[in-house]
Amino acid sequence: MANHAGHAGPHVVPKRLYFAVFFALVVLTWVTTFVSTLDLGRWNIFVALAIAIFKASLVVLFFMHVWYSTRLTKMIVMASLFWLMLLLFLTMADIWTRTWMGVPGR
Amino acid sequence: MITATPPVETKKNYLNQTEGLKSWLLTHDHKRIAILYLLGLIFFFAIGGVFAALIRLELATPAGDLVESNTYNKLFTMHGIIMVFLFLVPSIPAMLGNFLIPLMIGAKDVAFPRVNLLSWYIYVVGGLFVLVALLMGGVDTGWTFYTPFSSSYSNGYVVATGLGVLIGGFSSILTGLNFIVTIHRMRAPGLTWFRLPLFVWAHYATSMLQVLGTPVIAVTLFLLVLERGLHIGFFDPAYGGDPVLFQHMFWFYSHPAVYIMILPSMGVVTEIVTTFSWKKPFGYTFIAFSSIAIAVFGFIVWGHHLFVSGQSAYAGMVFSILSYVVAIPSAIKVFNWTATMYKGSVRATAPMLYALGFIGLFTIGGLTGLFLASLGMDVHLTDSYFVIAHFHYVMVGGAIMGFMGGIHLWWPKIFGRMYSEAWARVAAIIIFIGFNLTFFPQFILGYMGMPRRYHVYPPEFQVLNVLSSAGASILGLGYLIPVCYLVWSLKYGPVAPPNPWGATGLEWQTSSPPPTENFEVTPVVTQEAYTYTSEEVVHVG
Amino acid sequence: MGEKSFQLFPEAASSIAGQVDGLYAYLVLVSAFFSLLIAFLVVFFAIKYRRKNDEIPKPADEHSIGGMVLEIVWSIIPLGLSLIMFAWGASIFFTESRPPADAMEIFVVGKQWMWKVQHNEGAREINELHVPVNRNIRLTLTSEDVIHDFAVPAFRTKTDVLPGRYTTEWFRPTKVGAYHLFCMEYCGTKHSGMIGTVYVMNEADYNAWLGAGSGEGSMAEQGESLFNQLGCGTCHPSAMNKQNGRCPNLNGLFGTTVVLKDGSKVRADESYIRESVLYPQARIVAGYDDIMPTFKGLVTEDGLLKLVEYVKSLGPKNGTESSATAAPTQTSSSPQAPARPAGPARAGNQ
Amino acid sequence: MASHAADTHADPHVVSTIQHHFESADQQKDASTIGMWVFLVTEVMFFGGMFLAYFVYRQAYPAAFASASNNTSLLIGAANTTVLICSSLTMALAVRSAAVGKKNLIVLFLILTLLLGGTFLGVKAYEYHDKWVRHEVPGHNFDCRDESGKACIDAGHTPLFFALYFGMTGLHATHMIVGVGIILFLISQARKGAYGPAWHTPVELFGLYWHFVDIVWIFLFPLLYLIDRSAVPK
Repeated sequence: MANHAGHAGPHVVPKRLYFAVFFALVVLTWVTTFVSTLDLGRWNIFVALAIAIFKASLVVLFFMHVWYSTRLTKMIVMASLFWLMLLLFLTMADIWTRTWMGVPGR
Repeated sequence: MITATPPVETKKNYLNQTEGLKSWLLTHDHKRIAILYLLGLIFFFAIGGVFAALIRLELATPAGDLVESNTYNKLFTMHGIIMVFLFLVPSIPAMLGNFLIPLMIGAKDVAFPRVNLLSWYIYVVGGLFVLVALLMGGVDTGWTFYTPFSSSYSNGYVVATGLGVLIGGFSSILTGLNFIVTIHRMRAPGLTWFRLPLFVWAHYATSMLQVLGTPVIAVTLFLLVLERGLHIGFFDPAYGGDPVLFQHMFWFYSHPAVYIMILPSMGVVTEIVTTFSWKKPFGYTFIAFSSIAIAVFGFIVWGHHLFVSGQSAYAGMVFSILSYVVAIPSAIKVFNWTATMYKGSVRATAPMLYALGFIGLFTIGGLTGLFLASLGMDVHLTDSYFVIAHFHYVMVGGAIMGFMGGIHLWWPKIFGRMYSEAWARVAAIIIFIGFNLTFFPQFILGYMGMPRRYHVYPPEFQVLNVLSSAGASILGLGYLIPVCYLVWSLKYGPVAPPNPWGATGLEWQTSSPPPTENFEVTPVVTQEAYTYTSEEVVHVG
Repeated sequence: MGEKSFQLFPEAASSIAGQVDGLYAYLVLVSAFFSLLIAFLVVFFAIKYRRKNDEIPKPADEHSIGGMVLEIVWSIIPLGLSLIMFAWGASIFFTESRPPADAMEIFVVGKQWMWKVQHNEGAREINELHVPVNRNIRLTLTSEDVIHDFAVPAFRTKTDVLPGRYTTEWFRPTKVGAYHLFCMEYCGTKHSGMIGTVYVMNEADYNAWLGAGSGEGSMAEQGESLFNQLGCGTCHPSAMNKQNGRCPNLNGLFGTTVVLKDGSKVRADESYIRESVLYPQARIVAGYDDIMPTFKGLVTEDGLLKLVEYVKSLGPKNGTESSATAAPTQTSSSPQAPARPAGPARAGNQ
Repeated sequence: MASHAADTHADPHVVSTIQHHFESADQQKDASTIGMWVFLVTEVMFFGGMFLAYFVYRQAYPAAFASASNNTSLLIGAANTTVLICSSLTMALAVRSAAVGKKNLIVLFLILTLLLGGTFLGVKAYEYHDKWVRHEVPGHNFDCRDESGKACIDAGHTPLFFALYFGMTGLHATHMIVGVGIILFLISQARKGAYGPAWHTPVELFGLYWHFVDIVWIFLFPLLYLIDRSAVPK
């Protein structure tokens, strides 16, 4: 098979890998569903988000081939995450600290 | 109209390659799309300008005697929305950037020509929504659309206007996307990143802002439109919503949007200053990276619009200090432009006058931004005329001066005709004087406490307001003069040589106007940008 | 305000105004220096290095040495000057954000397009605010409709007035006189008509003015009658009713930290009381059931402020944090007097 | 590169797809791929605004969110997530089939993806209908009650949860519907044999889009369905 020399060439990943990723995703879906029924207090959301982030990483890295992609693609992915975090965390920083001063509205 | 006046040479260029309205409306040529944008921009600038004139006329007296309060509110709202979303944001990127980036990087076109045309149509559709809202009676929310006023109390056409801005935003996103890919993948052989003209660097940074910021205003306006229609509570406290969240989401885009307006203008000014100082820009890498730094830091300062909005005081402190960080790359640029002139061979042409005006006015605009980033100072100044003066210094004194300078610098390239230099200089000076007379008094008014968006104001503010209105009439005149001599030049101006200014850059190496495919032969770049040599100067006036 | 003549600088009539003006002077000096420097250099270079008509310029030489040094110098100097601006501005802001514990409280409700002011002692006014000179004044503000902004330029202070929330503003007037009060957040058609006057009076005049006010009783007293009228006292143990255990005890509640059903904690401040009346189930106190009905739509913003004042009057703690700095004179043991230096008795200011 | 040349020659689509302003097929493909990724960045930020609103209100009204979230069906949510993951797998396999030149498999996997995507949307429609019947659509006789008929906790704030639920899943479903439309086009092209190892950019780029939509759901599922399942007994 002509494996293209250029970086643009398609990367052919073994089918086994796809099935492994798929299997992991399904298992994690049911794990996160099950864990949500346990009372972990405030940790429930963190566990749920951690599993979701892990699942999303699997999809991005393998189904979307970022693992095998150019540095530019990886940078674009990182940039989108970085800016998303800026949006979420800098806004939540306001929400989280609104009661610190003990003066309403400050 | 433009195709009817080809240069005397019979040589084919992008203007006369094909004829007829259809050949323009279905064109994939980035240069023609740029002209289409120019027409839209002039149209919206004229409307926004008329509104500005009415606002200043009303404010000449303290009483509300020219228009009713409701009308006045609609005037400043539509002035802001049209000028920001339909003029300033697309102005330089979609017009000059579209025209020049492929030329500057030696490409035949942008990466996605059809997407480029699509983005113009989206811009037109967005503009039509806003125009329809305007014709139905306008909208009175202020260009910031703050909730819950916009969602529950406004008597204007919020949904139509919001959708117009939302749709227009996608045009901006597609332009930015196109430029990013174009700059990454369409550069001519040998044109490495550090050989790129600084105009291209500025546009790369701008495109980052457009791509990363605009989707957030889109979703914000989407939620606002839902809220307005269905009252679900996204932003209205009556249903549990948080209006400050709306402000966060709005300014997450709208603060970077200021850099979408000013960064391309900075790119233009860099080109003008180096061309007319006939000298390599001082600190190429610093100017290049300061553009990127502005694009990145520009995203972490938005909270300085919310110092008195009920945002937490601690968040306010973080946003305040971050705001000072973004001031540094701007300062670097100003110093570098100044240093570029040192020991240059300076020509005070019309574009150069605009660029020098930009440097002066942007310096004032930037420095007064420092006032507003300082928490204790901002509490007094925010929502006063100081803010109005500050952002007009940046957006009009900065972005529009850069736009005018760029139009003059590249006019011979775009239309193949020279304009009247004498008139152009007169206009530039009139604009500079008119601008300062309009907006400098507003700094003083602001510190005295005159609130923005006031239809009626206490009489002790009148003297300065009259000065401001007088300045506005001079400024208005200043904008009319270029319309006359530029239109005149299309038909009667001397035919422009390929490189009338003795500038460097690939765009000057092809004919004026360029052929449809931009270059006869794909250029190969072998040296850094801005390598001035003595031979080129011979045919320069 | 007073004289309607031409001015270039606003009056300074509060304790913070001098500090803000000082910072302003610094900012103006820095800005003027750099603006003039750049303007001078640009014009000077444009003239000195202008291209002569017959000149064929040589390509300029490279900037070999000095470039990097210059770049660093003109990055560091503005950064240093900026950080002073930040620190100075932040320190003023911190002062502005934290009302002194001894501040007298006044309540402001904004609505399209008027300001309604309620004094703790019961006096009410519209589009006017009367305050005594040289006293710390703390405003608690809320809006009935859209966002407004309570701004007094002569005091160099303002804050947004949000619907559904309380915000706080404080100042200490230093000069007797009448000053502009502006709504500075755009609020609709008559935004520019949402103006008023702040009258700063000397102590005696203020007391006389206050004495001529309404006889409706203090905010807390009005709050108490509303409390009973709404039937809150049938469940909540309060001043009169101490036995019922189905609802949380409001005595001594204000200013304390409440443990909620889900284990999280919340400070019982003005906002919490307000939310508990309107959305009682949003934060359920640990050990209680979600049995309280909502009073949304039954109580106005004015009424809510009165209820808050009443609950406040039941609690030993003052509204402001930093109870350590609270003057001991504030904790009154008298059952009918609210626990704050309200009332006509004025010992001046400590 | 013999197969490449042969393929290009055999298929007229391949030749016609190099546009005039590109120097080479590689440059064109590269540009399209970067363009797609940049587009996905804008999508991340677009959904990001929604997620921000979600986090802000979940922080503000935890009781209402927990109570309202318990009105969604855990089983349906988890099953539908699995369906979507399956469709991601078939999509990845479709792209792979194109890359290795198995033209019949491309069509097969695209059809499977279409069916799974359709299943997901069907289930979503069922859930929407269920919510409509139960008056859980904000702004229309809204009422939040659990199965026993007991009102939700902090019912005054539950419309916000459902507004976000419909906003986020609706936006997600809109993306799915657009995706289904594109798959139909891809299937028709693939049946004509348009895609092979040399050129299958549309399939590959659509794959990126489809996986992105999957990722959005991977976050929506725990955030909307899995709040506080233990605390509120059913």
